[in-house]
Amino acid sequence: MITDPRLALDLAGVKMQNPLIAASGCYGFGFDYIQWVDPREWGAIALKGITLEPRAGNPPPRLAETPSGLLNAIGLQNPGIAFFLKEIRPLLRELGCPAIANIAGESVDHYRELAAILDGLGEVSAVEVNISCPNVRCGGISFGRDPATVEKLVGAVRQVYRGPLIVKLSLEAGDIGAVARAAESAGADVLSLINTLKGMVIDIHSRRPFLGNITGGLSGPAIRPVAVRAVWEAAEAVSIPLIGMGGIASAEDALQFILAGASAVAVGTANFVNPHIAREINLGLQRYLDDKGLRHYSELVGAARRETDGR
Amino acid sequence: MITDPRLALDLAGVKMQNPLIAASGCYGFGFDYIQWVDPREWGAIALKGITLEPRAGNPPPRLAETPSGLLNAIGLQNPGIAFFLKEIRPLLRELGCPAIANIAGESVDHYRELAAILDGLGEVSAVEVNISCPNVRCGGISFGRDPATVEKLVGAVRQVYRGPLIVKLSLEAGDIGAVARAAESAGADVLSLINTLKGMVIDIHSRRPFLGNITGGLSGPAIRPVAVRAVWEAAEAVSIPLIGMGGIASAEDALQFILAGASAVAVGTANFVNPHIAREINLGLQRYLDDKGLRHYSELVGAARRETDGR
Amino acid sequence: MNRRAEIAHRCLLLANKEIARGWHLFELEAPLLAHAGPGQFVHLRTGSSTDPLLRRPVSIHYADPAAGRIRLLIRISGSGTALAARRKAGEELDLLGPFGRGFPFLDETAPALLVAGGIGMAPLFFAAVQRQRAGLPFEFFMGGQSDALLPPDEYFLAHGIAPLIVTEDGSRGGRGLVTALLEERLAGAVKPLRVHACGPAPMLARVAELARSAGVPVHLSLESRMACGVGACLGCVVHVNVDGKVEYRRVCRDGPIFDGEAVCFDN
Amino acid sequence: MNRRAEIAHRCLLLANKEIARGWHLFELEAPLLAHAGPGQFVHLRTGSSTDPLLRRPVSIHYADPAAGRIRLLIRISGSGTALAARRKAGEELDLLGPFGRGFPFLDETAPALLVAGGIGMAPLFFAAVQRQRAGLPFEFFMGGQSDALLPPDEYFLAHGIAPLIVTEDGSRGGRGLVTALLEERLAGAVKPLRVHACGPAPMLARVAELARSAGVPVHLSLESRMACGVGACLGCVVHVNVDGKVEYRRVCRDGPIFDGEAVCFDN
Ligand SMILES: Cc1cc2nc3c(=O)[nH]c(=O)nc-3n(C[C@H](O)[C@H](O)[C@H](O)COP(=O)(O)OP(=O)(O)OC[C@H]3O[C@@H](n4cnc5c(N)ncnc54)[C@H](O)[C@@H]3O)c2cc1C
Ligand SMILES: Cc1cc2nc3c(=O)[nH]c(=O)nc-3n(C[C@H](O)[C@H](O)[C@H](O)COP(=O)(O)OP(=O)(O)OC[C@H]3O[C@@H](n4cnc5c(N)ncnc54)[C@H](O)[C@@H]3O)c2cc1C
Ligand SMILES: Cc1cc2nc3c(=O)[nH]c(=O)nc-3n(C[C@H](O)[C@H](O)[C@H](O)COP(=O)(O)O)c2cc1C
Ligand SMILES: Cc1cc2nc3c(=O)[nH]c(=O)nc-3n(C[C@H](O)[C@H](O)[C@H](O)COP(=O)(O)O)c2cc1C
Ligand code: FES
Ligand code: FES
Repeated sequence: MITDPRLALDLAGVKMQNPLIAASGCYGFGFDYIQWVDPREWGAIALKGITLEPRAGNPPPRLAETPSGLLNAIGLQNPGIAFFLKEIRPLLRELGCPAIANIAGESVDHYRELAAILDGLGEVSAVEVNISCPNVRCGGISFGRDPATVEKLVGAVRQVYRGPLIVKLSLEAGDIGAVARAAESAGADVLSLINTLKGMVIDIHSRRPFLGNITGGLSGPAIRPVAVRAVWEAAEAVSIPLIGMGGIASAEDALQFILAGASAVAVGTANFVNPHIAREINLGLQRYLDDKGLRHYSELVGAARRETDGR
Repeated sequence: MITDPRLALDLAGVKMQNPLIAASGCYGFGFDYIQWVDPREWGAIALKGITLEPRAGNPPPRLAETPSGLLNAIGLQNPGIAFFLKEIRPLLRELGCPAIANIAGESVDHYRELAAILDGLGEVSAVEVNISCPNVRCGGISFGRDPATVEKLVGAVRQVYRGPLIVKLSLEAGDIGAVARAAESAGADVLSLINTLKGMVIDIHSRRPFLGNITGGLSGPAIRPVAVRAVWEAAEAVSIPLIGMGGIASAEDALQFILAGASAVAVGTANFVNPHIAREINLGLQRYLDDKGLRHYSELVGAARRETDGR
Repeated sequence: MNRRAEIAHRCLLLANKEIARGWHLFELEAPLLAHAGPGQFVHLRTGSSTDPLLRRPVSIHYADPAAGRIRLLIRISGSGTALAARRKAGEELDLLGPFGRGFPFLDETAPALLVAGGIGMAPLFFAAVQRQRAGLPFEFFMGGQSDALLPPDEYFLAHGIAPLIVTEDGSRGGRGLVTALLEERLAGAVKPLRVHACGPAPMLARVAELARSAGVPVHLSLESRMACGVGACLGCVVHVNVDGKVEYRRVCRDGPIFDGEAVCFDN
Repeated sequence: MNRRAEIAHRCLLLANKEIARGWHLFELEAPLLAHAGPGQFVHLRTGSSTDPLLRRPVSIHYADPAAGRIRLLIRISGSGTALAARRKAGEELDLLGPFGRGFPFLDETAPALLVAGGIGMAPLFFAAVQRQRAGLPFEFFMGGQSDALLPPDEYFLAHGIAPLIVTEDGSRGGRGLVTALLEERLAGAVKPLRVHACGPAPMLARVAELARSAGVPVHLSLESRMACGVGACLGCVVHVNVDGKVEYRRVCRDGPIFDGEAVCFDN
């Protein structure tokens, strides 16, 4: 556990010891690693996406490895909000770091209902609205493409949820700036990006798509250059803070996102390779601050944009 | 040089000995490898993108390696169409395989003018219209996003170019099916996809974007799952043949694209690692046909779609 | 802060020996993993770059708590295992674990029947050695493609084990499938109390079927592609009957050993 | 079909010796590359996975056509070179080449001055050995950070070469930069006929400046990130003055050796 004041932040009301977030879907409900890894190594943990009703998820195989990447098609398997409230919520205080609830629905009403239920819960420090999951037929990504839809959905959630509101974007929107602005103007406090890229692998022997769901979401180092660019473009479009993610596996990677304009960064796939990734990145950030003689990492947020006049 | 009738095809009028195309921008004007590699190992060679006027290209650095990927920001450096006609065109007959001219412009008029000039030239077997280059400010990708623009541009080119017309798409279009249909209905004979994905790398020491052009296009194995998915979706949307590309580095990779619906495949980045890639992939395809007892590779085109009822 | 267990282990590779074609026996200095039991696995980083990106689950093939050592038996079957097989004695391996629930009831006094297909013998060998040491009765059936693709007899005899081996081409033991052997055995008068099996999915499906119709309880070690190995990603699920309802269960955390009665072999 | 030259070479690594901290000397069996000249390079595949994806250009450090062998000198400076450095004698390396135009005028009888910064000595060492063998006069100036980061004197003496060495920390030879040495030398009465230099860009810029004001022709070996290495991708360009116009030229095909007069050090 690292408590270095140079790394602490207040992300739209979420008090974090450091700018690292465990990315949604990659850390369960916060407890799968707890017998080995202290959750307080994270600034916050984004929980697995929750829906109103329990979801069984997609048929296996759900995972395929690709060059420097991982395709997943979990399909938002989760026990539903009622189970969450009853069984998981009470445990969240034991985490020792803020928990961010990640929600997904099949309609604007679903999102609103979920957000209303989460409003005011002390155990949930923020809500992340997933409008960018490539693995569910209805819901998910179809919401995140069109600025008007985004504005409507985020506006609906904003009406019922008063805490820190994070909207998670994908790259499927051709124009990331337009979607980012729509989310901002509808009341989002923070944007997180990027979700996985839709991809697929075909098994040349069975001559069928390898994943049970046909397509999946690509994460990991393979998508990092695309993700850094997305953060760069979103930072140009909006003035609310950003959470950058996509292939982060080292302090150097995290710094790229920070320099591009991210106030915090999330780490997903890299946990599977290195469960002590949060600690290592934090140590790396400290070393970088030491080397460069900086007083707080926030001096770096968007610094590459300033250097290039935000071109 | 491989002449196996099981691999030969007629791609909308382009007679190819095998379904492998050297991807545009990765094989110069066809002659850079000629002292070592017989061009006839390729079914066709797509030449470096040409514009009306000569272009100096982007300032270096133009290349950055990323995990399993390559970011390039060449910026369409090329000597212009006049030089092409005078100096390069006469040489193309010596290649021994069909040459595909790849054109890019800053306006619909540019594209039309270029296509008109290329119409009827015996040395150029087909024209590939690049509306998806992420590395040029005006032109390139901005044309490829919106179905209406695509339809207009392709229609204009179609009016003046009577040979096989290939339209090259990117993934920046949120809805690849819509863009593909627009190109088809405007008269494209073939679609090729995907072009590179826009990405960037930040140098954490200088705290500036690493590439001279800030952003570049991501190619190589990293993007393969996304590219296979794009071919899958385009095959669902249109009935004209497709050229699939993005990260192909082996016969297995090529087969994924073919099974997803590509009639031919292009190889770019992998040439840089393995200049004998065409020969190796052709041999691998032959071995696969042997193993599975198939009479022609075209039996495989889109086979994975049929297996899954085109879901 | 409560004390946490170690998850990441840098282990010295003491030896890497090819004991059958493509089968590599790793001996590792791993004091903190040496308490693991048969059926548990480690999650091995096979290379050091991002390709291959993910770790590979590998069963603990043998563990010696006193010596602080473990063994892994890795059969080359793709890019990751091929990369792992190239590691040399003196190098450090990067392991996570121990993960998963091992075979239950291994200390029962009634006879157990261990049924292995190919590399599926890795965890069952460990189970056999344990029962052997404890003086508990067991039989060990093993099937493979051919003699060259199986460890030699001496490998087993060195641990006092003598598996009954069949091969598909008859080049060692009888010709046939290990499930045929099991079928015969279960048809016999004296039935084993319990079956433990590990191998390819079609074999396990057949083992479950045979055990069910013989009324013999069976536990299966399942395979699945994994990302995290700890239950966090929900990537490795299989269909399992839970109280009459079919639900997804994680191979890494809820398994890899499952009650054969419950496993649905629908995919 | 006309006969084509070989581009891809699988070469046996005969020896990999660390001759200075992080500097690995490779001896390779490479009959088809052994005719290459100083300043030419090979394009080396450092690993076998897709990460790192690209090859790395490495100068031919020495070539012996009679023995059919070449040497490379690789200094670890990132992921690719680090991976390469781990390769062991007996392994095969995957090379493309030979690529690029070598140093011109190496057979001139008038004295040449070779100026190397750090690993930039790799091709100049080859040039020096060639001139030495041919009995042609030359001087060899070399700069480095410190003694430990440069090959020992014996390394050069074994080939009858005695470079004049300076280090930034003064731990070997004089303290200072190799360009200061060059400046002094060019101020002397008898000027060398020609300068050849290889090293980091700021050093080369200074070398070009010094040579220009002394009126001595200079050739520089430039570095750039490469993808193809053959001129096809246009990725490795640098700004060069061509007939009064600034144009991009490919380091891999048009270089890596350029007339120092023409190179623009604008980036
Ligand atoms: C609990 C558990 C314990 C295990 N214990 C052992 C053990 O003790 N020893 C051992 O050797 N192995 C063991 N395994 C299996 C081992 O983890 C696998 O062999 C390994 O995951 C395969 O990895 P690989 O990198 O060699 O092959 P990969 O390259 O991942 O390929 C594995 C197989 O999957 C297929 N495949 C790969 N990618 C694709 C694709 N995109 N499309 C279609 N098919 C594909 C290939 O045909 C190949 O045969 C265990 C597995 C589990 C789950
Ligand atoms: C013609 C030619 C001849 C050469 N000859 C030799 C030789 O004989 N011996 C030799 O040792 N080398 C030689 N080199 C250099 C060698 O090719 C480089 O050292 C190599 O390309 C660096 O590769 P790497 O994988 O070690 O480092 P990389 O990991 O590619 O990094 C190289 C450097 O670039 C920087 N860098 C890498 N990625 C980024 C990024 N994304 N953003 C910002 N900075 C980054 C790093 O700081 C690092 O120092 C030659 C180069 C050329 C062009
Ligand atoms: C197995 C897996 C499951 C995921 N599930 C979710 C999810 O439920 N909700 C969500 O918003 N993002 C989900 N994601 C996306 C990640 O939160 C993250 O945006 C993405 O993986 C990119 O980051 P990475 O490259 O660090 O993994 C999931 C990713 C993976 C790999
Ligand atoms: C260095 C480089 C230059 C390229 N130039 C062009 C170009 O001029 N025109 C074009 O249509 N595509 C161009 N491309 C895109 C490729 O043709 C291809 O679509 C892309 O690289 C994906 O394939 P790959 O992963 O096999 O490289 C270029 C790609 C690279 C790597
Ligand atoms: S591998 Fe992640 S839940 Fe099993
Ligand atoms: S590296 Fe491709 S042109 Fe030089």
